[in-house]
Amino acid sequence: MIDKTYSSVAEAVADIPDGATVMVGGFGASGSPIELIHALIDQGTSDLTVINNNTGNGEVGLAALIGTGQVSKMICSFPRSSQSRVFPKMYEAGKVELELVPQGTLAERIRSGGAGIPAFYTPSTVGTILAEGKESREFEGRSFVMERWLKADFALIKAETADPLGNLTYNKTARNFSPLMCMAATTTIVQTKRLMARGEINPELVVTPGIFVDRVVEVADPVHEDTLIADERSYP
Amino acid sequence: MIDKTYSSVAEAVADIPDGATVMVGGFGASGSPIELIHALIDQGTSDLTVINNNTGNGEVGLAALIGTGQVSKMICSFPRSSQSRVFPKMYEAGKVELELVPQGTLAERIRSGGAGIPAFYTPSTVGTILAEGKESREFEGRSFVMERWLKADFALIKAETADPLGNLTYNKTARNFSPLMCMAATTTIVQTKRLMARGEINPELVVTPGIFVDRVVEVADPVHEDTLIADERSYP
Amino acid sequence: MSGGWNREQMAARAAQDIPDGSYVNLGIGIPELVAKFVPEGREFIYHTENGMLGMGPPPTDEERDLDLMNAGKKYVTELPGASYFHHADSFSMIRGGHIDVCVLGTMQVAANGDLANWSTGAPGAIPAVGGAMDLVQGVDRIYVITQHTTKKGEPKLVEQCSYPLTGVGVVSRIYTDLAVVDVTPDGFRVFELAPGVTFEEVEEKTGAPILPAE
Amino acid sequence: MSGGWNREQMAARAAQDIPDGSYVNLGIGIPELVAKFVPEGREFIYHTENGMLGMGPPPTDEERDLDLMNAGKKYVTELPGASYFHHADSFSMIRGGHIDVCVLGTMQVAANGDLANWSTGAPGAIPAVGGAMDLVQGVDRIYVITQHTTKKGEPKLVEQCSYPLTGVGVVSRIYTDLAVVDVTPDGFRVFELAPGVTFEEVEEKTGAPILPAE
Repeated sequence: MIDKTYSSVAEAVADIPDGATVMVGGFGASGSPIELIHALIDQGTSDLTVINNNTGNGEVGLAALIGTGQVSKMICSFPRSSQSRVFPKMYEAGKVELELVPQGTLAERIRSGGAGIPAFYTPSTVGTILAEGKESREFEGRSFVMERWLKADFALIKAETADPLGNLTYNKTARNFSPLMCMAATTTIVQTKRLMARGEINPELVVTPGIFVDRVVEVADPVHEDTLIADERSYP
Repeated sequence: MIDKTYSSVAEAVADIPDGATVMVGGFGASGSPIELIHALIDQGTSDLTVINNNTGNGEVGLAALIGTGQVSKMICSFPRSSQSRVFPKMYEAGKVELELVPQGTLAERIRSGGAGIPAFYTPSTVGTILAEGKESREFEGRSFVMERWLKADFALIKAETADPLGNLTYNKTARNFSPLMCMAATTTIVQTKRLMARGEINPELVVTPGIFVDRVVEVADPVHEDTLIADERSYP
Repeated sequence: MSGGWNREQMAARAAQDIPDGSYVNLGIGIPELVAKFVPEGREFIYHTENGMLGMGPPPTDEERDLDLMNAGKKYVTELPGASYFHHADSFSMIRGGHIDVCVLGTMQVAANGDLANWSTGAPGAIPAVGGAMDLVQGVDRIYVITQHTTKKGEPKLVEQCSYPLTGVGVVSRIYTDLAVVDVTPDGFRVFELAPGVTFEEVEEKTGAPILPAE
Repeated sequence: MSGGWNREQMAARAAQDIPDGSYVNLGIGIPELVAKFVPEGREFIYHTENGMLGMGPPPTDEERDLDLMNAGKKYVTELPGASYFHHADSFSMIRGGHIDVCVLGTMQVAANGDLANWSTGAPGAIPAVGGAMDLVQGVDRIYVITQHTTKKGEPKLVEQCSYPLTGVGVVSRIYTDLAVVDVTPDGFRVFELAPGVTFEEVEEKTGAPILPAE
């Protein structure tokens, strides 16, 4: 019987090597896999390229991972949030590189990586400095920019429910980029609030089919970034 | 209060004009909106371009629409099913044109139409006669073919449940192309087995958000193509 | 200043122009206030980029779900008939032309509809674009709500944007504290003046030629 | 003919080469039989192009749901842990390289792995391609199950396909009634002979040079 469960977050992230590209689910605090990120901090791998819409908040989760110096490059759409203090410091010190991608293009590039589509055309950024150096082309009298797929070695994902086959559901807007990142990573690692038995998740309700998931670890009572920040916590 | 419900299938398809491009949901018999198709036969519009994976079966539904001569062009991946007799006859008589598109490319072209992506690259058809006349291009040392988006004036869709906002769920593999066609048509017309009150469909279970749907008509006890064929029925 | 609209009045005025049944995306800041002023007898459905249709007002403490946020990372609620979806579907709604109206704030708007609302272009500043470039290209009706001038009194409606562009020729209509201004093939044209505001005052505070209401 | 495998034995032999835990897509015809011969201790999860993972065997009359079909339009069942999705997601699984093994029937296979299984190219015939061209490009391991020759005795393993191609250089391994044949950089090579079959017999019935097992 196929069983993708792992017994701990530490075990689930143990083989992420230096220099890996890692997609991290979540939009701001919602859907951020804090326990997996903290396990990656403990594990200590370095020179990571991280793909996330933002750059973390406070001094926990993704912000903490950037703060330890483990991240050499961020690919994101909005690195400047009100509670984002770590990334600006590291960026200004020249310790982390930034690739800025409009949010819709970021989502579509990730989906394309998962869907085997090496490039597509989008109207976003046409006529702006973010289109500089990119191929553009007219279709039906309108200009579009060509964008390339985006893939990763690993994805760190937070789910609401999961089963041993890796079928996933999410909670509300915690879904965001996660289903796309599951598709685009070679190895997708999921922390789930509830581990269900095989067959317990309604097949019509599955958002991410298990084919896109490699490892599942139950984190029954996950911390939430906003709560940690309100408590002025930092990691490690 | 927004209310997209219509009282009859006849009313729902009344304004489809001659020469329209119409996407029809379903894969073979599963998910085929038979009542909407029959309403289109009654309505009598002609010179239609129809997009569906197949070309219908027996002498009901899509096959019947082709049989009346209302369809001048089919865009599909598999026009030759064991019970498809009408299309071959009309095709051999030169009464209907065929654009053959591989199934995955057909799905992705329709999604692209709905997602505002005018073109994308796919490895499918590379080196085959179906790639002839198409632009090809290398990415990372591999060849890909450029494919264009596909849109329609109308989509005819069968849902399991719908609410007055047009939120939809489907039953099992009756889902197939329907969510994509809802996105890609200017006017999406849905027949639903059950019309639910607003708020009755679990927001996590919605497969097609109402933004992609324009008209909803309840057909509580829909006929099924396979049953009609077993009964040797024809339409009209 | 004697006449003019305050922030809430600007938002209320913009809400007047949104048709019943519209799917609406509201930017952060004054645009968010539009949701407070839905005209009697109309219903708008709010889209948030991070994957939801049918977004409701901020929650009470009891209602709050830490996973339920809007694109501005503020807690929101779920209205009956809501739906959730992932980011690629969310931006398919935007890029594919399914959102009817988007209301945005801005730094500058040019007479040809160019919008600059994402970066001052200051050297060393950390750029952040979010979904703005997707929204302006994908949504047909881009409405902008903004003060007519900066705090320093510099015009925000200009002949050509000096800040980096968000999109070229994308703005339809502008709601300022002084007037409703259309972007037309002939450049800016006043559609309506705020109470107590004269065309001359608007003209003086606009950094490009502007035509009076027809 | 004294030796060789029948249809079921060919399918069973192919099943032996599919690793535990694989996501598998089975074509129509003999490939469908593979599901009957899953080796002890292994589990395969079946994908059907029309939007399902976790497809089970044909239903009883009571179990039958008219909406639940496979890509061959036959009624199937749902196993615990199944999931449903639309066609774009289904072909993302295929095109994106997520399906581990695909087993297909064929009309011809060439020594370089070219596959021809969708059209005879006969003038006037109605072409029908389905998902075959997506599968052969998207799935790494394309296994083919086929009789070694046509009913007329013509070789199906050939130097160059005479029928229109489904894909170029896509086939990994071929299971015929006579042998398991690999497509290698040196062309066809027997991996294993069916019981009672000699290499000479295989060589004679193959329309291209073929190497003996190593």
